[in-house]
Amino acid sequence: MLRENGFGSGPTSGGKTNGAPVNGDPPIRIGVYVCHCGTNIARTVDVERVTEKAGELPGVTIARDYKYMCSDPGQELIKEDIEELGLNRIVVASCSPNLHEGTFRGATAAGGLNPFFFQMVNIREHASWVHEDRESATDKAIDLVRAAVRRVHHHKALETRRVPIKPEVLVVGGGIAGISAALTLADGGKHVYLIEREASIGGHMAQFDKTFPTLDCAACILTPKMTQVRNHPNITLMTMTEVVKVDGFVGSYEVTVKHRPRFIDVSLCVGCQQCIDACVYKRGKFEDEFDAGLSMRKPIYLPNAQAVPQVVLIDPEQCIQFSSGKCKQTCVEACDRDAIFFDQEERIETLDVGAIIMATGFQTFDARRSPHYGYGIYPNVYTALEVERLVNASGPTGGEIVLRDGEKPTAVGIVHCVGSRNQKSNPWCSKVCCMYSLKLAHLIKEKTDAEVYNFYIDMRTPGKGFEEFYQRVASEGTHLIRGKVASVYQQADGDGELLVDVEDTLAGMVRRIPVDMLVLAVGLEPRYDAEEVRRTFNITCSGDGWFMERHPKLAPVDTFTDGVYLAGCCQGPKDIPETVAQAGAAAGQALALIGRGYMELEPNTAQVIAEDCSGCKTCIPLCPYQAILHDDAENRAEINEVLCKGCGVCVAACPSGSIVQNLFEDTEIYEEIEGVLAYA
Amino acid sequence: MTKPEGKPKVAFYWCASCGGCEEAVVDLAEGILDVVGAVDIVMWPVALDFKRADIEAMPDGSILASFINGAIRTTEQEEMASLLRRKSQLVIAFGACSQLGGIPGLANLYDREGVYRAAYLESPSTENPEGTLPRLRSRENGYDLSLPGFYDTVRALGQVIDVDYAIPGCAPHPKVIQAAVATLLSGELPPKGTVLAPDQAVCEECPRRESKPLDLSISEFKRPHEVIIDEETCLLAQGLLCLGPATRAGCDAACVCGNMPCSGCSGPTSRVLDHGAKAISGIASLIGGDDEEAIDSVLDGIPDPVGTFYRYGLPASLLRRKTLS
Amino acid sequence: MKKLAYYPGCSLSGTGRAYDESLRAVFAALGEPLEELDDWNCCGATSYMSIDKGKAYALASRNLALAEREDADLLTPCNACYLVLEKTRRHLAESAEMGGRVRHALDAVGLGYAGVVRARHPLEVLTQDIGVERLKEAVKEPLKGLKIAPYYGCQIVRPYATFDDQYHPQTMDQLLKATGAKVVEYPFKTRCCGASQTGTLPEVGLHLVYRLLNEAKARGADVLAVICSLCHFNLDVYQSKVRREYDLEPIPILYFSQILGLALGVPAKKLGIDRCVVSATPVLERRAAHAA
Amino acid sequence: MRPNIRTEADRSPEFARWITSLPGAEKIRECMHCGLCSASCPLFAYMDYSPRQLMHLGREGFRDDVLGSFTIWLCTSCYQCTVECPRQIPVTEIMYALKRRAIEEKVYTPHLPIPVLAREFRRMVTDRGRISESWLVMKLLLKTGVHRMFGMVGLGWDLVRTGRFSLRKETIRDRGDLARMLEAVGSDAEAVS
Repeated sequence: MLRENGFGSGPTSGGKTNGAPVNGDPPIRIGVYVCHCGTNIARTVDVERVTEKAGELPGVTIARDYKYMCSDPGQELIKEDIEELGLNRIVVASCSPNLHEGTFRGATAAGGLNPFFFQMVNIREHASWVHEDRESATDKAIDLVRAAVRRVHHHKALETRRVPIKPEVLVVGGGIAGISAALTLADGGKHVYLIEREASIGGHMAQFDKTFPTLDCAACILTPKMTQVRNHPNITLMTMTEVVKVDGFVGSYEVTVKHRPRFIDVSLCVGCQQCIDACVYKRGKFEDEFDAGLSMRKPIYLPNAQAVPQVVLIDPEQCIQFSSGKCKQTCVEACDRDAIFFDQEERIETLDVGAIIMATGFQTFDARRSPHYGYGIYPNVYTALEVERLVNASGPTGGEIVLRDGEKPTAVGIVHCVGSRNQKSNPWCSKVCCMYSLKLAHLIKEKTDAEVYNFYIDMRTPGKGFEEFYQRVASEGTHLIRGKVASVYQQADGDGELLVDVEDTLAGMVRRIPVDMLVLAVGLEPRYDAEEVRRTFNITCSGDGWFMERHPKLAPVDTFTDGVYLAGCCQGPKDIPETVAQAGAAAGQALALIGRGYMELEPNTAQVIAEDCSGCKTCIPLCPYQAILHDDAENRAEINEVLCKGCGVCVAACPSGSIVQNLFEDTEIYEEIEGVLAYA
Repeated sequence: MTKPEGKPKVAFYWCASCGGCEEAVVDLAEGILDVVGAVDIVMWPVALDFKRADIEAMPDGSILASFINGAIRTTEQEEMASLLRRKSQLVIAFGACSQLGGIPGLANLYDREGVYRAAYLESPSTENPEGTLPRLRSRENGYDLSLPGFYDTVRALGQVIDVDYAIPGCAPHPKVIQAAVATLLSGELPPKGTVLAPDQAVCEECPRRESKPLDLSISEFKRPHEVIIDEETCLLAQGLLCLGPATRAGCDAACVCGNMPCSGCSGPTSRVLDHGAKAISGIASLIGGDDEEAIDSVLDGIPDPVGTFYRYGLPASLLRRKTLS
Repeated sequence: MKKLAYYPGCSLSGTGRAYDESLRAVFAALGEPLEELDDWNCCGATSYMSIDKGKAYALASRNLALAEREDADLLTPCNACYLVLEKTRRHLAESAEMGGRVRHALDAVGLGYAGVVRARHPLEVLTQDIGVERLKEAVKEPLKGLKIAPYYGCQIVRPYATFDDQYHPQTMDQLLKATGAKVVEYPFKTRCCGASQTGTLPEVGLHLVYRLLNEAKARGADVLAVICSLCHFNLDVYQSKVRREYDLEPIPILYFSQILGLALGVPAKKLGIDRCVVSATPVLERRAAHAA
Repeated sequence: MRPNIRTEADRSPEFARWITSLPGAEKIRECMHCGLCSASCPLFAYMDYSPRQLMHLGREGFRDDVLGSFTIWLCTSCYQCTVECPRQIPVTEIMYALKRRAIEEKVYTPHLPIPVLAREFRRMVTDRGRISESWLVMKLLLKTGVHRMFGMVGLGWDLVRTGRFSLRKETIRDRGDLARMLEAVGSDAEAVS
């Protein structure tokens, strides 16, 4: 018992006894509902015993168990009992509140009670799923139910809050996910800020040649979308822009963005490229990022042929004007539109939006991290993205698949799962590599007549038309060898010929195969700065570093932060159609939010009891949401309920106990603790 | 409650304490005359010669109020507390020792043997070559002598008998005593369990309150003898560990006005379960420093955490002592 | 630099004698003469582990305990010994069961092992503690013109890569380069030499040896440098048998320490250069003539 | 020749349990048969079962196939497979355990030199604390077929010529201690179970 000490050692007012009514309040009548969750709970927890024990607790009028409390009849049970038995408190022992708190609050409200006269007990994740011993798991479930029953006595009627929602939406990332989401929202009549870190939108998809399994030309289907973005009256496109800070809350985010200087005025430049021709560098000298380093460009350049905006930029790290200040500035001379400004500076801007869609994408696995494949050592070992550029008609070789020495390859090996499905690098399956590897096999075969070997562990081709494509590539005579390449060895005198050792697991033998080109099907992984971005936007990452969805099945595009949605590969590997579908879903969620016009917020906020507060200011710097102000005139702290997220930091810190938090009042917490500890 | 004939009877008693509480009553100065005039004192060992038998002879409930100061450490104190409980309509825990266990309660960090060793054998001023320790019974010059039993654990009054109200402080501030007595005599009694003092923190009464910055971040705790203390500025802002924000008001921030940090003698407000824990949580939230080393060095400035945060309330706190064999 | 107790291991007093001689000479020339661990015993190697795990760990840990008594780390030139000692250190720390058994056994003979001693390879000590710069300064006779293929073998980088890269180890390369010699790109740096299989299953082992030798030749190496006496045995002693089966020019096999010794000006005799079955003398003389 | 068909009666659930209970070996169950262990194994060319197949046979409990396999004797402990395995299966350590169990249960080809080497090695270390290589090799040759010795004559002469053939019996000083220590550590329960 916590308060046996008696005098001076506990709250001296407001301490109520279990089940007893307080000054004229009606007697407490609690209904306890224990869910079987099919066999999820019932297999390990003796729900009948939990129900029986719950029925014996003070204040409990009725205790029932039911197979699926979340089902309609389950909810109906609660509603009817409230009406017929006059219940005024509801406890449901089932799964995680994350999943069904809303459901049961709804049922409580449907019965005519304030929905906050409800308490949920998680006997699935906290008992049945994590224990094996039935007896002990049942005891634990009983303890948890007792805690909730004791707590719910002290619940109060609370009201949810409504806040208006700003109609603008921010889309972060201009790949196919961001583009699709932005267009859907803009077509829905909402204003969209689309921001992109790079100089052009288009993302990874713009680098691809053909898309699987239909072999559509990626540029042909993407470029029109990019242009639409550029021309849409409802879209403000900002390239070379990054988010530095996000303040506010759902419906009212204040986003600080940083525009990096391009040294070109976007509104003046028409992309005529005369400046590039005029540059003092006669030839390209720096690796072209868009061509995955396979071609060279000048310090002033157009990001790529289809770039949107069709505007050049200057790399200050490479341009002589920036390093020496003594360039002849031939580019400036050549520009008819006087669009070049060497003195452009970084610019900060604040955007007010109601919702945010994250579409920050992925990066490919760095093949150097699998050193046995010799990437970066042997010139004819390529990543798949490099080969995408090689097969692309607008790529560095004009679509010719040639080796570094200009020769056509005669034998090409494609290694699946590079960096993926490996405990030492990325344990997950990157989902798209099997299909893109088959696509590359097809394209290489089509363009070179080379022998093509696909080395795979499992061929994963679930998707519409995918299996048929696999069949087609197999019928073209590509060698499909089930086994992972163990080592690559460039012979001493073999003209760059590579020997790969692989177990052909279907044949049960190791094969040593000479190839002159080796393509590494690098997997997808979270961007290097995903953790930093996650913090900025206050969302969560799953253990593997991808942004985490609110629920893997029922809320796959939501995050745990209201008003922030996920689209595309920032949430996990996906192919293009899936990305576009998810972008549409994210846009839909944002539209639904904005369309509602207001947001209902949980009432679990904290308040300062003004007459108790002594104005000691301890709480003020602690609030992570800057929700607490000091009222100088009254010398009191004051909490802005709209900003408060109910984290409880101020409540814990207040040295005189003058801040209380709805749903987490001291009496509620103490009763819960005593309930758990009162082992019976 | 029944009002007896004549002036209401009042008793004072003194358990394990320093005597400061008795002084506090005297400190009422001329105010004491009002009190004395209004009541009939039936016991006050420090000032008047009444015996235990006198009280025993009184009918139960015949005393209106007993003011008991000091913690309960011996069997005699427990007996007297129980006796006064029986004879009184109201029992008031008077002062920090009685309310929360007080300074004597810090002995709960040790056991009886440890206390005996320190007090009778090892303290530098002790001369006790035979190693004599207190005994319940002894024989001296043909007489049988007895001493009260000495408990292993010091308890607050409320942990021994039922207590109605408390007057906080070490010692209680005259203003608080006067207000409390006035309340009791008014006949309009507050709910049982009330601490008869303002339910806000000391900061409320502190003249330096406004000088506390909004974004205080403490990088070093200093002890009062180590620094010249500015007389105007918030003591926490000067790096002195002041428990004012976590301590009940009523004292007019007397210590702070004397340029010393609040040490927490009035205990917590009614809303706080454990004074020390709450104070730690409040003070800890002010500590600056990002890395473990910096935080360690800030905390090194608090050499005696229990003596700092539980100076007056160890027995009444949630902290439990080790099980004694 | 923490004190080092030299743990030569069994083969360095037999077939690997030249490794022992050259290591002692090199460390002496660098001003850090080696002190041998008193009464060390066989590490158990792979063979003992194949029969009895507990006894194998106990054997290895006796050496660790002896070193701990002297507050020294073990300087362990043999790859197999190095791996066994390192594996023992890790396993005893991780496995409470085995840790308990071994501590009990050590206790029975008045020894104890708290886990502070570790095995250190000469490559690690030379690159990290002594440093390539100090070695460079001490070089008296630069080996200009000598082309060397560095062969690390397996157990120094696998399964634990404690001081060098697992796929592209560099420490021996650095040391050899410091002598002024040219280090050729040798892709089989860490491939297995067949270990004891050359003895037990000659037809199996000889092919592995052939591939290693042939590759070194193909890369233009004059000599193959090794860091393990078993590797040396396989590549050197079995070379004549290999040449009987395969078409191959002879290539001398030298311990890296012999090469360092030559560069430090230690007489060839003291480095055991003449203990090679495939004589290194012609190659060394040819190089010297070229350089002159 | 053993027919290439196995019934459930050929499986030993005990063996499957034993192998997956070796430290780290529970991961065999997660094997995805990528073949990296086999393809990276320098001795693969001479194996009857590939390491990958052996792991699978073990997890399925085909005791006789596993312990009777030549593969376990070919492993030189180069640890390439262990390092490469994407599922972090400690293949080399499992090979050690299989050798120990095969020796314990005496299920290996008679005159197969590898177990003999291991046995002689153990005897020498247990007795003297150190290995005298020349003696060890001579014993090995004698016990696994004298005919091999003739093929080794040239090789032995090379060693003698270069001063690397020593007939001195190496020994440590505290042989008694060593014996007591090896006694005190007890023997492995793992191979017996």
